[in-house]
Amino acid sequence: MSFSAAQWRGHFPLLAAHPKLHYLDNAATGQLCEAALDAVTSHELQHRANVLRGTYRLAEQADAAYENARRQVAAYLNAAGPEEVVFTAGTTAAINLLAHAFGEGLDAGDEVVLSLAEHHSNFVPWQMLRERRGVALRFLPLAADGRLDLSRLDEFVSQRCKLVAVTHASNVTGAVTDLAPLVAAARAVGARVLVDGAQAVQHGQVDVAALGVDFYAFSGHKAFAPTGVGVLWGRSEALAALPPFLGGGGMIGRVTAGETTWAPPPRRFEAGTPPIAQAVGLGAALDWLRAQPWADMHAHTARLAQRLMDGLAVLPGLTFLGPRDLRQRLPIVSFTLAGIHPHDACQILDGHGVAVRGGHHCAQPLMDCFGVAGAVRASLVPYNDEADVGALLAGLKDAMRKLG
Amino acid sequence: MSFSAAQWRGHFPLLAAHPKLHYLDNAATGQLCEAALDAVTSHELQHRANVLRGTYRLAEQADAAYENARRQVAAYLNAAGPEEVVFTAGTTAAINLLAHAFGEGLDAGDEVVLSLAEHHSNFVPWQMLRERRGVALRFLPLAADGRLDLSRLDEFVSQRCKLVAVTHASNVTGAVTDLAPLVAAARAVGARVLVDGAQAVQHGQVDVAALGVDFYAFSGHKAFAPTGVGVLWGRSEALAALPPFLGGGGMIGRVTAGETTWAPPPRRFEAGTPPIAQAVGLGAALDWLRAQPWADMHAHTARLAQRLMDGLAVLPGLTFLGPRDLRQRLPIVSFTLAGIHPHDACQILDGHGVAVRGGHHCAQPLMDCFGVAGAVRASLVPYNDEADVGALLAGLKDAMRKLG
Amino acid sequence: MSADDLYQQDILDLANSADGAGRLGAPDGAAQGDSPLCGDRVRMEVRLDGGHIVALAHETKGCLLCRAAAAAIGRRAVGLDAARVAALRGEVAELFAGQAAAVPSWPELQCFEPVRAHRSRHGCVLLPFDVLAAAMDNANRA
Amino acid sequence: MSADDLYQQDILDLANSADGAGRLGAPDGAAQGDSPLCGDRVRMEVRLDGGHIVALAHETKGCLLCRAAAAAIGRRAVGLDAARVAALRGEVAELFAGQAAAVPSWPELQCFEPVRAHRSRHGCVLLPFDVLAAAMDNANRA
Ligand SMILES: Cc1ncc(COP(=O)(O)O)c(C=O)c1O
Ligand SMILES: Cc1ncc(COP(=O)(O)O)c(C=O)c1O
Repeated sequence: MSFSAAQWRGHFPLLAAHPKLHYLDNAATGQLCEAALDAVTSHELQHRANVLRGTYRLAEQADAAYENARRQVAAYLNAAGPEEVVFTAGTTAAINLLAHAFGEGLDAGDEVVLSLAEHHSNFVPWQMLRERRGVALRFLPLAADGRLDLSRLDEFVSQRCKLVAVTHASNVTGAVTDLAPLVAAARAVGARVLVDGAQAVQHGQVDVAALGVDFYAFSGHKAFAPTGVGVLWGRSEALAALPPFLGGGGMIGRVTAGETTWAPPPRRFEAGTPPIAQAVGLGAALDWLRAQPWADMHAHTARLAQRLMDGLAVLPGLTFLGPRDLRQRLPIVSFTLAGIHPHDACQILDGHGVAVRGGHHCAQPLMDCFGVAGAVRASLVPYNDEADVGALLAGLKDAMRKLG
Repeated sequence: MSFSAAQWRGHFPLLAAHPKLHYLDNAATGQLCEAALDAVTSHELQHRANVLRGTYRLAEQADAAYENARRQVAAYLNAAGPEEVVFTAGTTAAINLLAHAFGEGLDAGDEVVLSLAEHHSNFVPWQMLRERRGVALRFLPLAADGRLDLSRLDEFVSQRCKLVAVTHASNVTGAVTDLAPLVAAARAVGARVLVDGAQAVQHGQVDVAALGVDFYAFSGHKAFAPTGVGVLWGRSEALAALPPFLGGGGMIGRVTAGETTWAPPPRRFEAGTPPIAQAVGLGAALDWLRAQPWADMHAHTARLAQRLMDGLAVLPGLTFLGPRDLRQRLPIVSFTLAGIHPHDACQILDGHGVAVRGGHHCAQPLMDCFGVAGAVRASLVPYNDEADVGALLAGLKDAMRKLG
Repeated sequence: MSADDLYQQDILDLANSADGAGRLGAPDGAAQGDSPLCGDRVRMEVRLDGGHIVALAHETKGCLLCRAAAAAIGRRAVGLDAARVAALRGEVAELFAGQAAAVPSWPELQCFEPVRAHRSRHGCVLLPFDVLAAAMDNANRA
Repeated sequence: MSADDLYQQDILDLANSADGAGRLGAPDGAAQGDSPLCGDRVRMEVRLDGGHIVALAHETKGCLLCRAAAAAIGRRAVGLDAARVAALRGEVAELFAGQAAAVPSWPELQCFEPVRAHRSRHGCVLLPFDVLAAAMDNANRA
């Protein structure tokens, strides 16, 4: 087998330096891969300059590096071209960009369809749009296992629907959204589709062409790349139809005290100096990821997730959130423990060197659906191994003994 | 004398690696200081985790590093406390944040006072606000030397004025704004004051308390810190009065499908995962800068700027933009050459290893005031030296010979 | 590791005592507060007489630290006025800052000392005090 | 360094010829384009007959590269239709991509070959072609 978790771990400097750390909070932030770290460092040491404005060699090298990062992102997403890639500060910034730029064209009576499984970052921007423009929000309901209930799609995606904005995978349950029927329903009424890919891109390449969606958002820091950068991908004609969101340098055609004209996409949406070195790091991370043996890696994380779920299933008082079938989910495993608060469990686990997260995971509407205030979440990526899962299970038993 | 440009240069890895580069485009982007690079790298290798959500040790260390960066910024600005420091993606993002959050409270008839010397990033966001809310923009005129003409301030800052938004120093002329009369005029009518400090912080510590302003914005990348991060400082009571701008994780109190409540500042304005490592790098850069011998450094850059201006003055057909008195300006030197386009001059200069910028410098209204389409700009910081100025002057003579 | 220090028997006992848990019939003031981190929620109800607490009840959905703090309040708060509540909150904050007075006013507060090393958990302990202050404020305004 | 290659005598001569500079009395179509980078501005005016340029004038405020490209157009464009203008723009783009045909259709285009190494300047040369295309488009619609 060409994949070894131990070897993969070696490509992540923080993990290599902390052999006893069981880092299982990957859904919050992935560790930085050396490809990204090296790309950032060498960019800063060799090609640092502002982009798209200077004509000297250093500036042209910075331009080339930045535009190359766009190509790398486009390749990872199978986008039609680099001009469809807008760099942002992160998923949240990308979704807010769209909520403003696309939202500008909406009015009272128009509808945006979300789901109750959304992260706050794909929820609050639309609530704020509702406040601003009086659009209505429709929330796709959830099945008992946290997956989207698409059985009554036609009731939710009506002729008034202008946008369907859903997560590619839940950051709590790991449930992967079945996008095909949503895209079909949106197409049938002429609505656009935004997918929040914050939890998806780090689990293998995404094919936006095959998905047939219009917009796709994700963050660098969850994909083993730097903080401070993210992407809004948009189909060319979808981006071209949007007005800019933020104003400033770089996004203009011409500025006068009277009126101002806009640059074409993607620069129209990149006001000010972009996160240059971070974009370069993201491009390098995605290029590296693209070359990994994903089939083996998926088998590895699925095996670990199964082992974890089996281990959890026998713990008394444990309630598991999310679908059980690993083909319908990512290796993100959330659960509650009767009588034990997630934070107390996490604290004990931390004493075992296990880094997991407790709380609402910025998904309070989903938590409300499950009738819980919070949960413990362990999120796996290919550098995790049996030892990580073992330490988590042992730590949980200890927590139950101490707190139960 | 405790300061040596050669030694200072040694703290900037790109410059150390490129001894023949005459980098004079510092107003666009400063080179990264090793303090910032080291801080970013060691953060990523030691403390990388998401912030303000996790309870495990690594997350607490990330929290501590991020909150420490706030303290470092607050110290550099002499702010009342770290809670007045909002991390953003840059100056442009900071100003757009304010244009939305503060702009929400404005209506037709209200006025925002800008100047014609503003960078597009402190211009276009207010034009867009004018479109959204019908507020009026008043533009402070410029004197012939590019400084703000404050002689008729009472005509511009009226009772209808709600905000005065001006640059601390022009990115084209280097002219430093005389803020005291502007602050007094704003105070007299109960208006707030935003200062665009993008060109100021890299030339020494800024004292927002002494300036008496309400908001202050700047970018990391111009202050020898990473790209992808900036700051909006706001006086506590001024920030507390503002609604959020972007929606998402981290900026909420509680989220339900119905209504959502907001976190207190600064988190209210930091939706989503912030630029953590970049903020840590910025804090380290500012801490390092704060400890530098600024009196000597100012003397050094003023001497260089004088030498440059003297050298330029004798060139035929050269027109200098901006005040001549070095006490009224930063060492940012822009000029035009009769019959030679800025880009052609820059291209020849590049052949001499001189990195300067030609164009409108994202300040087209200012260019219009000067009646030119573009200019060549050389911007100096303490790592520049006599050799840089000499190479620029020699290169210009060559350009005149070749193109004149 | 310090997680073990955190969950001493005294803090478990305090939390599980749930002293003061419940509702008052007709409170003079009430307030509710959420932890933005974990969605925990504390509700405090008070009846005051001359600014002093004469009855108090709380509903606390939270972690052990939060519940222990709420129980300490449930056990000890009767008789206090707003200034004393603020002072007690200050004592806890000082404990976390490592500047605590030798002996805390309430013996129960001592068990929060190990929380000091865990900054992300400070809010869990402080939340009930903040909600209590808000409830008294509401009562005093009413 | 390559900056010297860029400014050969032929490009200086071409730019300074300013062929075609000026205004037409009553153009069938006109367009104006700005370089977002430097604020340069090119205006092209055309008169067409059966889709072919019969008269052309331009006002070009720009760098040497931009002015040289505009002068080449001023010298050679009469007689062309929109498809030929697009093809010529394509030739320049191919020159920059390093995929140029052996001999360009206009001998003047050869002098732009050294610009290839300077990506940030490609737009300077292409701008007049884009504005010309827009002007013809406007004429054809009118
Ligand atoms: C005066 C001024 N304001 C604002 C900006 C915008 O800064 P940024 O591009 O980092 O957002 C700049 C820099 O280009 C500037 O010089
Ligand atoms: C599904 C989902 N959407 C959006 C986000 C927001 O990402 P960021 O905080 O990087 O903007 C996250 C991560 O927290 C997420 O898991």
